[in-house]
Amino acid sequence: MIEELGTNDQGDMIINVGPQHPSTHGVLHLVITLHGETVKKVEPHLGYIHRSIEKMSESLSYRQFSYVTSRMDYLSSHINNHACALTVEKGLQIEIPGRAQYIRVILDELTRIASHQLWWGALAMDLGAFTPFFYSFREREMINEIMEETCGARLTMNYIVPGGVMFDIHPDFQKKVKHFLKEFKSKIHEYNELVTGNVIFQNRTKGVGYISKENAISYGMTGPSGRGSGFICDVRKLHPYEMYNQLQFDEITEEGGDAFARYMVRIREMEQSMNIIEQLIDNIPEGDFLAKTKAVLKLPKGDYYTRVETARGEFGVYIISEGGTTPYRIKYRSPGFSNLSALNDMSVGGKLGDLMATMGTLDLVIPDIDR
Amino acid sequence: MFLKEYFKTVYQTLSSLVTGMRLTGYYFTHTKEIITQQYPETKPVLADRFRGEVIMPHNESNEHRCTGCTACELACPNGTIKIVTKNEINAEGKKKKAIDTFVYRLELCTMCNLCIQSCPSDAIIMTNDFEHSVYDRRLLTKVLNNPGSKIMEGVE
Amino acid sequence: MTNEELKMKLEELFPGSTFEEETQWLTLNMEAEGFKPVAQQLRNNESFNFDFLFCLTAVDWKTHFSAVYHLTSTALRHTIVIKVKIDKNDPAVDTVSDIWRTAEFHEREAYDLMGISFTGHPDLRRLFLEDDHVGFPLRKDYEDPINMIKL
Amino acid sequence: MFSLEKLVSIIQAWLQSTLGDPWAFIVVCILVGLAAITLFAILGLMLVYMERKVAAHMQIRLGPNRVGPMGIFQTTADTLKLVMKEGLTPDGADKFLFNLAPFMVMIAAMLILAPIAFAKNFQIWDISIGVLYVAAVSSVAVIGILMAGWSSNNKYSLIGAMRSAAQIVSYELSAGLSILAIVILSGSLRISDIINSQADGWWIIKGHIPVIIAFIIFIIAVTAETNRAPFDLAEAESELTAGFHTEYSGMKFALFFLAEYINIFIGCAIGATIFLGGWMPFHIGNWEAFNHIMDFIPSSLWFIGKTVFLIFLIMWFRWTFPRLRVDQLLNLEWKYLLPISMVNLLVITLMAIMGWYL
Repeated sequence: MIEELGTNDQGDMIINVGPQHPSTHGVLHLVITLHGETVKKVEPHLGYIHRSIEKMSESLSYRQFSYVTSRMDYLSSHINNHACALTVEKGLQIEIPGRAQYIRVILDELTRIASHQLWWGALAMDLGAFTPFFYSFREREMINEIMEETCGARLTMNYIVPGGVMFDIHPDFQKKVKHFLKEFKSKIHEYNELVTGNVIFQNRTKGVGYISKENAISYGMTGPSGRGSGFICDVRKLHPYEMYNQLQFDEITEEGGDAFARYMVRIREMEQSMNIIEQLIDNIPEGDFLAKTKAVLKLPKGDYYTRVETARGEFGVYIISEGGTTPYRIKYRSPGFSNLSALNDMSVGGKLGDLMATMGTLDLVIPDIDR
Repeated sequence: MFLKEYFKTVYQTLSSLVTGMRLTGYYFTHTKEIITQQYPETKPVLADRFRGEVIMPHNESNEHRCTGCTACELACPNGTIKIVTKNEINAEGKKKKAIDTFVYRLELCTMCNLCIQSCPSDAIIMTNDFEHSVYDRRLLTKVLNNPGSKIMEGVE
Repeated sequence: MTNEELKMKLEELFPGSTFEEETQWLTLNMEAEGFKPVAQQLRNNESFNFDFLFCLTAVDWKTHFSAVYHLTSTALRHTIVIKVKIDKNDPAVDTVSDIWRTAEFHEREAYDLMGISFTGHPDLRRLFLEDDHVGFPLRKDYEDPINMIKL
Repeated sequence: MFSLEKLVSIIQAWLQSTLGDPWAFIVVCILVGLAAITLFAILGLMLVYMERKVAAHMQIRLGPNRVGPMGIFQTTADTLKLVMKEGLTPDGADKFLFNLAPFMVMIAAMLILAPIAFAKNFQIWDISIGVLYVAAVSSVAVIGILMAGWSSNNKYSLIGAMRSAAQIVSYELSAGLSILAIVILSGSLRISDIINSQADGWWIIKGHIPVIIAFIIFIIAVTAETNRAPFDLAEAESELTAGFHTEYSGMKFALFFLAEYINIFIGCAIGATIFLGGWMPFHIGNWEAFNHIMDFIPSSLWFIGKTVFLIFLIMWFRWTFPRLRVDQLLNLEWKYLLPISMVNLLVITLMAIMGWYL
């Protein structure tokens, strides 16, 4: 299976990074070939947290299957649930109440901010600075509290259900979100002081893990990782769902294609997400939060594909229905899986430390890759 | 020219480092910014909706609202809930279905709230209790209806 | 290009192609034999320019398999779905990993879980499961008495 | 007034009078050895505790707060745990070298303790080539690290050890050159002479900008030599899990851990001695009254205060900066620090010849 010899014919060292390694953020296993400090080949070995969610979902009803997707990309669990709900709604042609749409989009964007905050801390940790992690968690905690109040859970929410959302928002929701926006805006300069402007950080990321736009498209790199190479791929802009087409926001792209460009995309995306929330938070319409649906949902025979933009990129749910109460086949197109496939191309020729910076800026969530 | 560039780089480097150190230095000297919660002493304030565990509330006369319709059992994606029913003979001599045991396996539960949503008679609710650790896995399999409990009058 | 234009162009280039009706995107059905040239055309032809393979999956239809390719063009913004019918007894189809790099991983996944071998793939090994695993879990007839729990 | 000098001379006189010449010397040697080991243990515990508290407060946390008041016994408890743990030796390791390495690192750290003046006339060995001795012995530690990395039969350890070797060998240069700057100014290699030359003001004040530059370079070099972030490439846990001590456990790991902190202490002690006057109180030129007041603070406190300040500075670096990459690390030394310190040395030589200092 894995070469235990340690060296190959050329005298290169073969090292197992992971499955237990501090910077693989979980159970990713990379077999890397090192020539001195220079990376010659990176080969991911997956499956340490493979739960075959696609097979599981084949035996779950259309109300049940979306809770499992929270366990895929646990940092954007809301958005995953959202994608599932959208697919079912598309199949059943349910009209979602306006209030539910607003709530969904606000929560999506809050999730995106929370995910980017955690990524920011974890990236700094990959590069050897521990302190940023705690600063980012301080702000993330506020989002978690908002989620806990409204959704009843902090990470795996299962709040967005086919037809709308599970409960109405908490009475304090708007106040808390506005408070968070104010706090976070006053704290975001710390992010730049501590990490972005730091000369060591810039040297560690600029020109590291370069991928061209053509390659990024070919590898299917979406989300901030793809946009860092100038690939315009924001599903919220290209294939607007819910009410993203009525909102004013920019799609952030950087032309650099290196780790620093991907870093800047995420930092600037947090500001855009705050911008979106600000447009919505005061205008949540009154009314129902959940459309009337049948007790047992049955999707008509056919194929349904929904794409949404998670914090990591384009997430697709592909349901093939035979008309029953459970999906015949379900496929999740996870952004991390495609992003990871480019890792070898991006890190060859760099140093071992560059590999960690590249992995950090790809923002890998391993359950999302393994599913 | 070269020297000027060189010194400029050195200056920028040092100033960016000092900016970072000023921030950490600020937090070092301002102890009121500390956010640590000392958990067992100060319990976290949890939101009402926080999903910790499924329970079945009983009133003073040991009555619950569960009719044993198994809607929750069907809604559960993991087989967490198992309802055993029995036939009870009520005062008028009619046979009536009632629950015998409502088995809830906490170790399988993912707190997805689908059972609560599906319950037509609001017999089960989620509590805030999150301290579930026990020394024996068997203790996580719980029977939610109290011994000797009956269904509340008027709940169908 | 709109779906109609795409359809016309495709019929012109590949006479005899069949399309599915009433789908989200234009869906092209085809057999495994002639797939590779079509894929190359779709990528390289200026008027198609499908450069972004955003989903690749395989479906077990009990009588046959089908590989589903979701393609979009980042420049021209049109999307097409290709469903390739694959024989049940000898599930093989040409690889597209040389056309779209992301297919390398997606094909390994499909091979691992569905057992479709992609001819010409540079490194066709199991991706998630152990190399000595028997069977392909996403097939409908897969049974694993230990790990699969029937609820 | 409390003075370590008096205490020592009383003990020495008493031993001399009771035991006679050769025995008194032997007993003194044993006592000094025991004192050094005790000092090490205490320093290790204190510094680890300090590090954890400093880190915690910078990271808006409380830090250790369970074992004892303010968690002051936390490190003691940790040490007890490490002592009781099984010291594993991996199967493929070179057993002799593997077990020797932590002691090598520890001995190297202990040896540098000899010429450090903890207080006025309180020094184990006032060797005439004191500064040279420090520079020479401190580079021995790298042998222990290389030994550990090689003998572990682990690729992470090996890479870590190689990085560490490259790093220590390079940074030794600029550390040496910046020490040399003060040697030129004070005209002596002997530690006590260097301290006495600062009686009318510390070198960092007397020496103007060139000495400040030398001081900054020295601090950077010490951070690098002790393998501390942002130069902790040898143990870079996000790249190499734990670097050269990946395979160590129990007490052998504790020795590495201790040696790291002792090295920081020694590096900072040398820095405090050379640039900040060691135990010498803060004196300004001929302000007799002010100087007299300053003299009332015991010399040992002055020394410890300055050293702790430098240690804090190094901890501050660690909890603020990301880590450098290995090639950047060497670039920094060979492209920036070394040329700067060489030019700086020239300037200082000129200063010393012309007498351009206070």
